[in-house]
Amino acid sequence: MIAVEILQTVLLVAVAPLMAGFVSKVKAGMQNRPGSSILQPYRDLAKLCRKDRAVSRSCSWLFRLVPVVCMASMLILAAMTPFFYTGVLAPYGGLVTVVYMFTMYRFAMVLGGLEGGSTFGGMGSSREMMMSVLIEPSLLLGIATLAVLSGAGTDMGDISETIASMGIAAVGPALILAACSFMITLLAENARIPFDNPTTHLELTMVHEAMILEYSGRDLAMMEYSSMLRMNLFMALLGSLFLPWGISSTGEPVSLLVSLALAFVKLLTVAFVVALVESVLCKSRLFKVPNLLTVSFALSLIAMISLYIL
Amino acid sequence: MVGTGIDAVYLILLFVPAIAGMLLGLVKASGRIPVALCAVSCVIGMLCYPYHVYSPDLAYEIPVGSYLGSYAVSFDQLGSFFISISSTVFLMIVIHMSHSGHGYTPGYSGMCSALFLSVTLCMCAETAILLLMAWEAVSMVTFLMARAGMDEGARWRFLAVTHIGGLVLMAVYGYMWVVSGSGHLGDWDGLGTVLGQGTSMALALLLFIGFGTKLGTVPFHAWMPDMYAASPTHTTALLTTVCSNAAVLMLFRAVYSYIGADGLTDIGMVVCLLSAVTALWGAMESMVQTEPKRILAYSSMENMALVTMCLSMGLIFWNSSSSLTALVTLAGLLHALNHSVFKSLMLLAVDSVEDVTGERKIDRMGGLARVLPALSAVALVGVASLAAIPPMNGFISEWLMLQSLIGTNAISSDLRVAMPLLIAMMGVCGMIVATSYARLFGFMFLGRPRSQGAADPRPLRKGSISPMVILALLCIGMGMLSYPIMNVVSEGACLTAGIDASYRDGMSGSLEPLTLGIMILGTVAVVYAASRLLSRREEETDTWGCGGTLDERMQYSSEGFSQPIVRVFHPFYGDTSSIENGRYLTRFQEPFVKYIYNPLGTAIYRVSRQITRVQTGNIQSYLGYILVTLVVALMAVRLI
Amino acid sequence: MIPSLAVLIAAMVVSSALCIGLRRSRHVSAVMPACAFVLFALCLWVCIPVLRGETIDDGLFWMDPLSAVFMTLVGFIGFLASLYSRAYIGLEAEEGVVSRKENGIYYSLLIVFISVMMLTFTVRSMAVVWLGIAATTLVSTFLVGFYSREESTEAAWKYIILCSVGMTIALFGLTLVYASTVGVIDSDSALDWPSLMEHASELDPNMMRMAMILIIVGFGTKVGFVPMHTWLPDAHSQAPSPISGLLSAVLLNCAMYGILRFYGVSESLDPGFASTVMLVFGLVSLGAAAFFIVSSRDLKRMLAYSSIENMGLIAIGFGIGTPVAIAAAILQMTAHSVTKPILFFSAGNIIQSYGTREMSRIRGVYRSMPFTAAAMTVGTLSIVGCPPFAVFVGELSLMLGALDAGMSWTVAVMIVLLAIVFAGMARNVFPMLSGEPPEYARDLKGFSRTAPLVVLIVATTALGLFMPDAVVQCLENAASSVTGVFS
Amino acid sequence: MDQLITMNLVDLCAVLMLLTSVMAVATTRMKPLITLFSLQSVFLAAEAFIVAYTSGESHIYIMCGLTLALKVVVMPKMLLYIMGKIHVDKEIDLSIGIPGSLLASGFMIFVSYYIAEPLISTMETVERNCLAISLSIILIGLLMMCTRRKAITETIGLLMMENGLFLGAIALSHGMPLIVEIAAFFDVMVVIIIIGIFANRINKSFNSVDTSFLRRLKE
Repeated sequence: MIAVEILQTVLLVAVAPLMAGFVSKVKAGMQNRPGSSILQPYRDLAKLCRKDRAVSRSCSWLFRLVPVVCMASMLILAAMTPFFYTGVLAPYGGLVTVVYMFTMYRFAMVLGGLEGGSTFGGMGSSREMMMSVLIEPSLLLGIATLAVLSGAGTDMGDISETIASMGIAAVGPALILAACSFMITLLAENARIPFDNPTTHLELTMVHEAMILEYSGRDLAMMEYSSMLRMNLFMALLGSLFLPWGISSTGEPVSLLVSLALAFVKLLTVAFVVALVESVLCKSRLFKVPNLLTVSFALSLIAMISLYIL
Repeated sequence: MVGTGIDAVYLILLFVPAIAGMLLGLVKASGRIPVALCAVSCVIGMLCYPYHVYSPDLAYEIPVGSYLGSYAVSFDQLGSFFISISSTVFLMIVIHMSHSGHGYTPGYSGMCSALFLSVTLCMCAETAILLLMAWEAVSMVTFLMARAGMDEGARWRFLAVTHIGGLVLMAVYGYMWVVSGSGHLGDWDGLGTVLGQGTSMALALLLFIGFGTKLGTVPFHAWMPDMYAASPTHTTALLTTVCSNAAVLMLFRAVYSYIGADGLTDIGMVVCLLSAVTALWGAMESMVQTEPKRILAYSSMENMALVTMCLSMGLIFWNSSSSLTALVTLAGLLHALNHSVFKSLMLLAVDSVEDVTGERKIDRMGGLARVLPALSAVALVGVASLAAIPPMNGFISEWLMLQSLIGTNAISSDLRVAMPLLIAMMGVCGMIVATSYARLFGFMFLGRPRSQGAADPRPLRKGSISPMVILALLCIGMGMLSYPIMNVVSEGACLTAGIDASYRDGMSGSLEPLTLGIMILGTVAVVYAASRLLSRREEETDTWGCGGTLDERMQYSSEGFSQPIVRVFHPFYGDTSSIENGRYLTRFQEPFVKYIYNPLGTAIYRVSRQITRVQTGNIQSYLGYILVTLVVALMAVRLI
Repeated sequence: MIPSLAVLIAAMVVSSALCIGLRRSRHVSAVMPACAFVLFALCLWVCIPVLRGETIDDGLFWMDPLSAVFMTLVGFIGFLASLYSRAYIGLEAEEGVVSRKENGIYYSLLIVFISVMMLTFTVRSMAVVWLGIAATTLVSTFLVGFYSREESTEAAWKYIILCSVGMTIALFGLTLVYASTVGVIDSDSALDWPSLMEHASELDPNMMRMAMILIIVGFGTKVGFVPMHTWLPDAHSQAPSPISGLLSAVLLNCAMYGILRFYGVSESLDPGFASTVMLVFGLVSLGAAAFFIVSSRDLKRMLAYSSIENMGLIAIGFGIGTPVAIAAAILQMTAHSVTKPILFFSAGNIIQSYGTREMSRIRGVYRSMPFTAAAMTVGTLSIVGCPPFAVFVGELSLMLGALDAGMSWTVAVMIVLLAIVFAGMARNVFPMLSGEPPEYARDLKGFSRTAPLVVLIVATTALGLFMPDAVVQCLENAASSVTGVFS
Repeated sequence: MDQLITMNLVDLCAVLMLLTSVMAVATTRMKPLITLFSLQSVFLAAEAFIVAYTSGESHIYIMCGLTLALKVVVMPKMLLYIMGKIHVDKEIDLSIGIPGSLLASGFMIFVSYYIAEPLISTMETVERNCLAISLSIILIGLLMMCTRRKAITETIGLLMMENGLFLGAIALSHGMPLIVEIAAFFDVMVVIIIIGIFANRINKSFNSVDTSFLRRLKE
């Protein structure tokens, strides 16, 4: 079944820019403007790879290492996430390792931001860290809820398999609350609208973009690609862990095809929801963000406690 | 009993050089002999665990004992492994010390061997008198080693708090000594049944408080930051790594094997809560410090709080599922060991940076990565393992802790409702600490130099980088090869505490650290190679400054970096910000010092002023005291 | 008469006469330490066999292991004090503070003082013991009032008045004991300790209780139990440092010896009474002394309060009453006698070099007088009970004794008070050692200034670290002879 | 029958001694204080003579002789000589006034009776109720030392305590062994000599014997 796992990872990596393009297309549709084509992200990345890069004098060797580390961590995560088949290419450590890989990604980006000594880099890093301090607990509690709900520990393949096999019985308050909290975390992590505007160019409001301001050429390509991949992975996780019905655990081609189709449908719906939220809401003030994130933390806390009380 | 000849040879090689180093240091012998002797002892100490595998029951009793029993040492699996790791760390610090530019006096290096001696004795003492003596000697030697520091108050506050902790431990060990009837720690197992529920709970709490003074649990942590900042960096490194290891090992043995952990659930909960508060407080305070050594002081406080939290959770899980207890105690002990490795690496790096730039505060550093790439690479490894980034050893113990917390659905007791709060606490704590380390590394090595010292630093001293490189490799090694280490530590812990289950079936998820590590490093290498295939043209420009040229003052300052988090957690910080001669200053008043230490100090002083009024100086009142005492005593006798 | 005892007493008389005779000449400052050393050697010759268990019992003299322990301490510290005073008073003589005549008087008084203290422990009858203690008071009054300043006259005056009142109360206690033995023991050997111990059970209990109270309050004034301690800080701070070292190390033990003898009798008559009284006085002394130390400003007064604190600890040891605790108390007493002179002698050096006793005005001793600062650090760390010194072992065994007797509350109180003592002591002493020394501070060196300190530091470390079985056996004998178990 | 007479005589002497010590507490001038002290010593000697006569213990006669010689004749003369040399003013300033000290001494007598009550019931010697009186004389002596400011009065207070002590010794057990008596006696003498020396030094430095000047050594 290695072939299926490799296919799954390759698929996840390849689809990422498509999803980004799809989200911007839906947003454009919502604002009834034509918007760029779905494949535009691929073209941007290709263009960036060909351009040469400008490196500031006050940057050190770390500046060149950060994009590589970000890209590598996201690729490994892609190998760890079940998309349409429960078996994964790198089953070494469950959801807890996933969270810590995200921390690794964020840590590298913050150091990248502090390079070059520009004001915006420092500002982006400090705001990013503030938000991640509030995201981490709800992320961990979400994982704990899944582990306790499925009773299968933190290995992602087993979780999606057991929840799928539990069918409707799994759809209790715990799972729904955890899914909502995970959705908010998804928005916050990937710097979507209520928390940070991904398409903005006004440095004072940027969080995620400010950190990669210094990068150019193929480094910027790698950074862009890894953030798209992160977005895609979050959506895939939401799909395969919180709504895993239909994911195939046996290897026969028939169930694989069905679960592939289902997985894509789930991915598109989540992307549509993200785009919908982005066009409806506007970016909230930086120190309003903690209130929103505390909502997500409360949701996941209640989700976990409800498992024990109910 | 002295084992075979080789045992005796090993013991002699382990202890005699340290004793010689100490005596030479005291008699102010010049040159590097005391340092060399101390290094020899450390090397032998490193071989402790392998030697334990070779001859398991190594024990020895010195014929001439003290009034309260003989001096005996015995090495069990857990103790010898702890000694090996601590001696490795000790060796690295000593090597760095000998190469560092501080020019320490022979007395100082004599003290180093004395500290090695007392810490090793703490870990392998067989009789209570030797244990107590070694423990007090540790704090005394650290006190003397801090002499070269600037701030006097910090030093004696450290000695006062740790001595009070020592007195509490003397009472607890004395009580167990009296109850068990013999001075040998060997036959102190399971005193809980003899002591009864109430007293064993009281003893366990006192133990946590006694050792809490050294590990920095919340009410007793006030001495830590000042002591770390004031004393020479090598003393701080030894204090936070080697002495904390000894404290954790003694705490584990005392609670789990002497008292026996059954029936201590409530104490477990209380200490768990206390350590959670300590961890949060340590993390939050490390965010706002401006000196690297103070940041690392609060981070030690946070790490040690996680260790005590694990040990106290072991008490909660004890009667419900022994496999979870095995897992959580393994997590605690392994975290203590990992902490000693990466914390010593960071402190040595900080010392080199301070030596090279001559600056003390992070706001005056910056841009060193460009000038000293090797030092910054090593420091990056340290910071990564501190922040629990996957391939490093910090990640492994955090992973184990989270696993044990998540696995709590297996336990039946009603305390498991509190588990989600603990998970959340660990999440917040982990991320704040990661932020403060990113801030530490970022403001020391990245960006543009903020002072003349940072702009053109002196060249790094020859040979002072090698111990740090070894420690960095150790961090990565212990991270990737942690599987065998986990087995050894857990087996030793189960042996000592009498847990019969294996930690493996307590884990609700699988982790192969080796393959994970190889995959991460492999992928990074592959991606790096792939990226080099693309266009390699590179152009040198200035940092983007919206058109204007940026000078170093326009970079983010360290207060600015931590300002969002301070605003989010404002009620806890007690911060007051003010504008003074053009600079925006935020001052932090440590609430514990304000509400506990200062009132306590003034109360004692006021009471003593009242009592000394007895000494009026006039002989009539003195004679009056005698008359009153005589009459009262006679009446008392007559009435009773 | 046992030859060794006879030689010792003869040596005492000869050396006293010699020193008094030579008091005018310059050599007295060399002769006197030699005589003290001879006395110490002879005292060892007498005490070693007694320490091993056999008692000397003939005519006027009677010695058992307890008195042997005290006597050895007197000999040892007496010799070291006289060696140190050679340097201390020598410097004062050079500076003209002490004239040639006073120098002579000092040394003759010192040799008489040591001899009288030694004799107190050899006699059989408790009345003569009382007389010995009274005699030591008289001799030491002149030593306390040695300087002609007003303060030392005032200190001597208070010392003589308060101690005489204490001795009178103790004498009345003795009369009551004698009265209670009227029907039981024939009159001429009524107050002899061995006979008292034999007939202890037949004595009249009410009379003995009242007698015991009077004796504890009377001798307690000399020991320095808190309500009656008021003379102690004044006397110790005004006396010359070697003398205050001797006073607090050994004279307090002398008075405690008087209490211990009757403690044994009372414990075998109605066990529990005398020990409770001792426990009460011990705790009160420990508590008050702890707070005195925290707020004291004068260096030697603080050391005097720490003597009160240690005497409180020893009284608690006897207050517990079990054989283990009594052995621990005797060990603590020995440890205190060996450790306290280190502090007083190094304090003497500091005061002579800095010219002031005000702790807030003494800074930078580590830089100006390295050896004295090292001795002061060792002394302070050992007196507050840090290992590997003897007081740590003493305090730990006291705690074990208390826990063994089930007095966990006493241990808790002890810990809190010891912590306050530690904080107070550290707060006062360590700032003195560091910082910048004033320019007038000069380093005082010399054999007779450093030798006693080195010998004492080695003694306290050895006593703390290693206790060969022979020494442990001596302690056990001494402890059992307090309650007369085996004699 | 003579048992009864001796008991009465002994009690008479003891009560007279108590009376003198109460009066000493009440005097305001130095000279009557010294005469009262010598009077008390005379009664002590009489007491000793009676006890010696009835119990036939020969060594108490020596005690009686010593008391007469030293305490009645030598000691007052010495005190007067010291007072003359130091030309101390005759006035004794009491710190709590005459009524206060009298009340206090009454309380002391009550306390000593209350304390001695269980002991007296068990004793069989004829002078058993002297114990309470001797204890009260000691306590009153101590009270006197507490409330007087002059150095000389403190000495006299101490001597009165000694008298009470010897009364107790003689009354309770027909006197202690001889060597003890003599030893105690000489000790008192030496104490008085030393106090004289220091009183002289205090006078030289403070040119007054008022101990209220001695306030320098305090915390």
